[in-house]
Amino acid sequence: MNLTPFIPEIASTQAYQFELLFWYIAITAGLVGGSVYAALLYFCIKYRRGNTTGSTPRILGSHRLELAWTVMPLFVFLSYFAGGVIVYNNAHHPPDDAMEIFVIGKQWMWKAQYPTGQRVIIGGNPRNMTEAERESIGKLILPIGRPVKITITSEDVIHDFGVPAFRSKMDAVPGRYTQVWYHPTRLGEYHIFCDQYCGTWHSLMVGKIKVVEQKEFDDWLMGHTPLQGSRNAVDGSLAHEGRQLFLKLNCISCHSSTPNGKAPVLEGLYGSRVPLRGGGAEIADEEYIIKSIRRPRLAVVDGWESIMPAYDETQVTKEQMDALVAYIRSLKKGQTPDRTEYFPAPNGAPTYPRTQSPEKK
Amino acid sequence: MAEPNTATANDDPHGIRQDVDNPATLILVFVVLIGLALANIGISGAMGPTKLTLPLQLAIASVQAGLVAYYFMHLRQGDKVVILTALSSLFWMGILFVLFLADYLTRHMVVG
Amino acid sequence: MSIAIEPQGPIAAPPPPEPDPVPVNYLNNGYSIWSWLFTVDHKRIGILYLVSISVFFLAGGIAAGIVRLNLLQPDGAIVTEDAYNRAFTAHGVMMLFFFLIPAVPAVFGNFFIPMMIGAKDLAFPKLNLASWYVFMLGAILAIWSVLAGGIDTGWTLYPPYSTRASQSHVIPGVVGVFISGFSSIMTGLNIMVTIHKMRAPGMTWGRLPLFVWALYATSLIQLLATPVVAITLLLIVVERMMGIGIFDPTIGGDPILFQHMFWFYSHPAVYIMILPGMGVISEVLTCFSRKNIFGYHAVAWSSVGIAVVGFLLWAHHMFVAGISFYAALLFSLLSMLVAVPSAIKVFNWTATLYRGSITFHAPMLFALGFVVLFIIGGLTGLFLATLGTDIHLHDTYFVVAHFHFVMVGGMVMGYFAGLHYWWPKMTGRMYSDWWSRLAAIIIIVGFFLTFIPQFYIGYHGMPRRYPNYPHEFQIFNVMSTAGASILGIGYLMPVVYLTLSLFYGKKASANPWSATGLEWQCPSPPSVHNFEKTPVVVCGPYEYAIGVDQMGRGLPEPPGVDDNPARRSGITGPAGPMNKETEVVG
Amino acid sequence: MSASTHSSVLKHHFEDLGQQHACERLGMWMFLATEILFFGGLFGAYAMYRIWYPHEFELASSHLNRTLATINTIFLITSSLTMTLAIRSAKLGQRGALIGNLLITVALATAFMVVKGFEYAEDFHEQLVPGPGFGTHYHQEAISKGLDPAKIQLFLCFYYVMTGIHGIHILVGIGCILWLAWEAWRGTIPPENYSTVEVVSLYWHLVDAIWLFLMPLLYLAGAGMKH
Repeated sequence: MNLTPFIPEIASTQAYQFELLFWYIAITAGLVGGSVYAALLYFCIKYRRGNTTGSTPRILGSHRLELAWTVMPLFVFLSYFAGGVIVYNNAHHPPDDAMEIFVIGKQWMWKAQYPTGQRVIIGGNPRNMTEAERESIGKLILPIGRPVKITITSEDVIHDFGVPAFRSKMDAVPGRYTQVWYHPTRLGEYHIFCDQYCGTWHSLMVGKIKVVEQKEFDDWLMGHTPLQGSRNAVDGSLAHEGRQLFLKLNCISCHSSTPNGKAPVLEGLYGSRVPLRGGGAEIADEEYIIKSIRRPRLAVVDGWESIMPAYDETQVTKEQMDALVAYIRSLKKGQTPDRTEYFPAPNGAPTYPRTQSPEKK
Repeated sequence: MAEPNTATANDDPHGIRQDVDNPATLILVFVVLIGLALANIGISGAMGPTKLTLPLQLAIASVQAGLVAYYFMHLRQGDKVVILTALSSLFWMGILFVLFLADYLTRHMVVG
Repeated sequence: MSIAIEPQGPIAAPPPPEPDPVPVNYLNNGYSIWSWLFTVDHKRIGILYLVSISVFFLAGGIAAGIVRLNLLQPDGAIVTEDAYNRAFTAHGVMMLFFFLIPAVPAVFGNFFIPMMIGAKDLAFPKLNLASWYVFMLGAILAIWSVLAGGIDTGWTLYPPYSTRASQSHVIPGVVGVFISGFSSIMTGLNIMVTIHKMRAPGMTWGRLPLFVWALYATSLIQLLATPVVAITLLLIVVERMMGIGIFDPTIGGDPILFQHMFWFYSHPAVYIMILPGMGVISEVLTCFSRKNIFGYHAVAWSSVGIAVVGFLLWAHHMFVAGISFYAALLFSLLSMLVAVPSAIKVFNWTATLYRGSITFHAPMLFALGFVVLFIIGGLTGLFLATLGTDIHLHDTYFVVAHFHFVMVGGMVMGYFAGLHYWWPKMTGRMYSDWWSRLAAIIIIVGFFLTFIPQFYIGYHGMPRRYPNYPHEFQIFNVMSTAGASILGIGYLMPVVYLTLSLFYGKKASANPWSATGLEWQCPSPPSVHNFEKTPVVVCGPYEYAIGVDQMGRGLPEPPGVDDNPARRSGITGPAGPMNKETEVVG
Repeated sequence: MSASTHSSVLKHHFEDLGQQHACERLGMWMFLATEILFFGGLFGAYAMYRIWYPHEFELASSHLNRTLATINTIFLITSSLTMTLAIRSAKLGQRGALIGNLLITVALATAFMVVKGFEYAEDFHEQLVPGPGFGTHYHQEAISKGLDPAKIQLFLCFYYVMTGIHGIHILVGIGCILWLAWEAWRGTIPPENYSTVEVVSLYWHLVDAIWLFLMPLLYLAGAGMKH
């Protein structure tokens, strides 16, 4: 961010509205304040003791003037209020088609999570992080020209997710969900600040938002482009749901990474070229994965027994299939789970030990 | 405010004895207070938690508090400033309640 | 206008040849330490408060110095993050609870309210002394918590940080603030009862000096708001001690409820801080421009209006805290309303100068500084009361700058104006005219340098309470720190010349500024019971144009443009009103 | 009425006794206004949560001991009566009756605190406390009724804080009334000084009046509820 321009970067529609309102107030208030200054200065020079006889008139006031400077400021102030309501109303009501990103504040980092499961940790003091968290440090990637809804909560104390370039700010309150939304209009990198004091490393709970082109965003979201700071760990996402299913349906007992597994390991399967029994090969895309689950005998991978049962829609619904595909898509080298009995709770609700269901108002 | 100069009795130069409470009044108020307290408990038990229970309970308690203030706390003899003070404390508590409610009753309406 | 005029000079002024036996006044009536510590004289208690809050002002100033110095570098120049967090909390707690809130009400209110309304003392002298002890007890606890390792919650003490996350000494600090709240209640109660019941004959509500009106409004807030923060702080202490409480989100509690209850007090509390300053300004501006206040009733009622409306808008501190959308609309609308009475005051003060005869002694310079800075502080407040702009500016340095413009630019300037205005009356000595004018100018200049850059970086998004910040903000933080050092020098100067005046200053006359209030009819320093006989008030407070005080007697000649008031000791002026044609306008 | 009593009662900075009494009464009422706001903050917080979680609060309230609370209500109302009678005695200059009435008031207040102590002991015994000591049977019961046990604890926080602060006020009141009785015994409360008694009684009545609201909010919220 370069401070040379007097007006800070305007990187969202809301920022533009803010600037209009800000400068409307600044100019009108400046005019009023400036004229009072001018009057003060004029009176102080004109009516200084050396310039007067020392005798003063007995002026007690004027009802007309009092009325004027009661009513006129009131109307000006009400116009500020009205303008403020318009901007605030807009800031409070995201469009229906907005992409939802979940942000959890935690001393002292932000955990952001995309609808497709990608997770990124923003800011914080690396010394206070676990190894996994440290690896996930990165930027919040947003597509340009597309509304994004951020749902915010906190795991411990109150934080505040503020993005100056978007002129946006919202507290992260434990036990509650709050919302902001952006419509980024400019490419670039912008600050994220924690604006609500939250303890020792409050000032390190900062990071960057990176606004990129839609295509670049899609590529990154698919995992095609490795942007820094995004592992395909997928807690709470569709892919995470798929992971649960993967365990629940006992896929893991054959598709395991142990040496005596009875089926191919699925790590890095997505997008790769799969040699089939009897010659030929297929690219492992969504269609291939779905086909292999619904009717596994159609295309058996070269070198493996054809032992996999078929799963029809009563066993794996369409939605579950999406989840499984998303999971398999996200499965990278070394990520096949090896234990079936434990997996962490989804990262949705605040994880206070005694927390009950969040406020359902 | 007591007006000391209106007292004429020699042994009561400040008009202090003039406005002593009538014990009969006090005991009557006391009986009413106890009656209301028991009524409150009885009615609440009989009604159980319904929508009307709380307003009714609070209405009875307010009548009780009003009696205490008016008779026991001598609001009936109090000067205007005292009454103003009592009322303004209630008014300010009203501000607190009304503006709290403005948030708490409408918070769930913000759905996005 | 009917004014009974008695042809006689101010009664209490000592005759010009000095070395007569010194009359007994409140200062030389006993020198032992006990005669101070057990005094029930409202003037001595005022002095006790003056000394204590000066110490706390210094303590808060040192904390501010640490904060500003540390911000010289983007990653912290002198202290660790933990120490920085403790420093700004100490700065906030010290300045707000132990300097700004008691500053004018407990010092000048205690000292001058009885004198201004013609009473011998406040209604409850023992309660008054108790309030000082309670205040000191609270302050000692708070200071102890700072020395024992500090509090790092910020002065706003938001849970759940303050109740479960903070590792610092929250409980003693909070209890200290809780206790000092009772002192504030006691002072407010005392002043309010005194104004209601102890006015001198003829001192009607319409003849009260505006300082008294302002203190009345202040006391109203102290009485009705402080108990709410008391219970809130108590709940915080309970929650922290027990590990469970009503703000705990894990049992369905709402941390935002704390913010509601906290700001129910703390927003009106900023009016506790600014209103007395406004009262001082009304006194000083009229005196040094030799004019009646323009629109007495408007200024008086705007004080009460601010006090009442000030209770209705606390949640504008919470627009982005997750409160209801509709509540935010309501509170923003109500916030706009409180700007109106503040604007009325500023317009009336400005109009008071019109056709005046203005001299620029130190109190007047501070008062003009108040008006100039308060205009900026007030107008920038509008950005924060407006919903659409607050969502960006909230919790940035814009808020910090706005708040300091109002509190330091407003209240501290008002405090210094009052201190310089009434110093001759309180101590019986004149301070250096030249040095005091210089100090006023240095403070105003230093102030602008300190806080104008903060508006800029706040507008660009720099959050408050950040020891580490992006590099691009460094230049402005350096400017701000440079300004703060000038400001610091400015604040130290009065300490020097006021202290020196106690020993070397010329003796002050009873009415060195030729002011009209009843307090100037007592000798300087005042006698033990203020008035030899209860004064009878015959006219309003600011009859400078006619040249009579509130008892209808003539004023002494006012100090001239180049007139050093220190050289004017003994001047008592003409006996009777100034013999001149007075033009009556409006 | 001797002039000497008069002058010893009238403080130096007041013009006359009327002014002094008016100041004292007004001062106390202003203090009561702060007390009302003090409890008002607590009531406000309670009201908001009661609106949010009505059923949890009713269930929690139904476990409190209403019998003891009823006894306590009667104690407090009676003590208000005796306190008012004490003012009457003071105004009439009946020293013995004044001391008697004050001591009865103290006795009733002490009885209130003793009953309160038994009630707390019972609550602790039954694990009706928020936090880690919260009884599992209450937890189970709430779950079986489809309610959130956490909010049962929230109510209990209010119960202990409200009755606790009220109890502290009772203790302060006992102290003040004992001091009054001592002063009356010393003979420093002639009729001219009746306002001292009145000021303390005002405080005492407020404590009583607050209890009249605590009773329905805490104890009667869940009255008549089946378990």
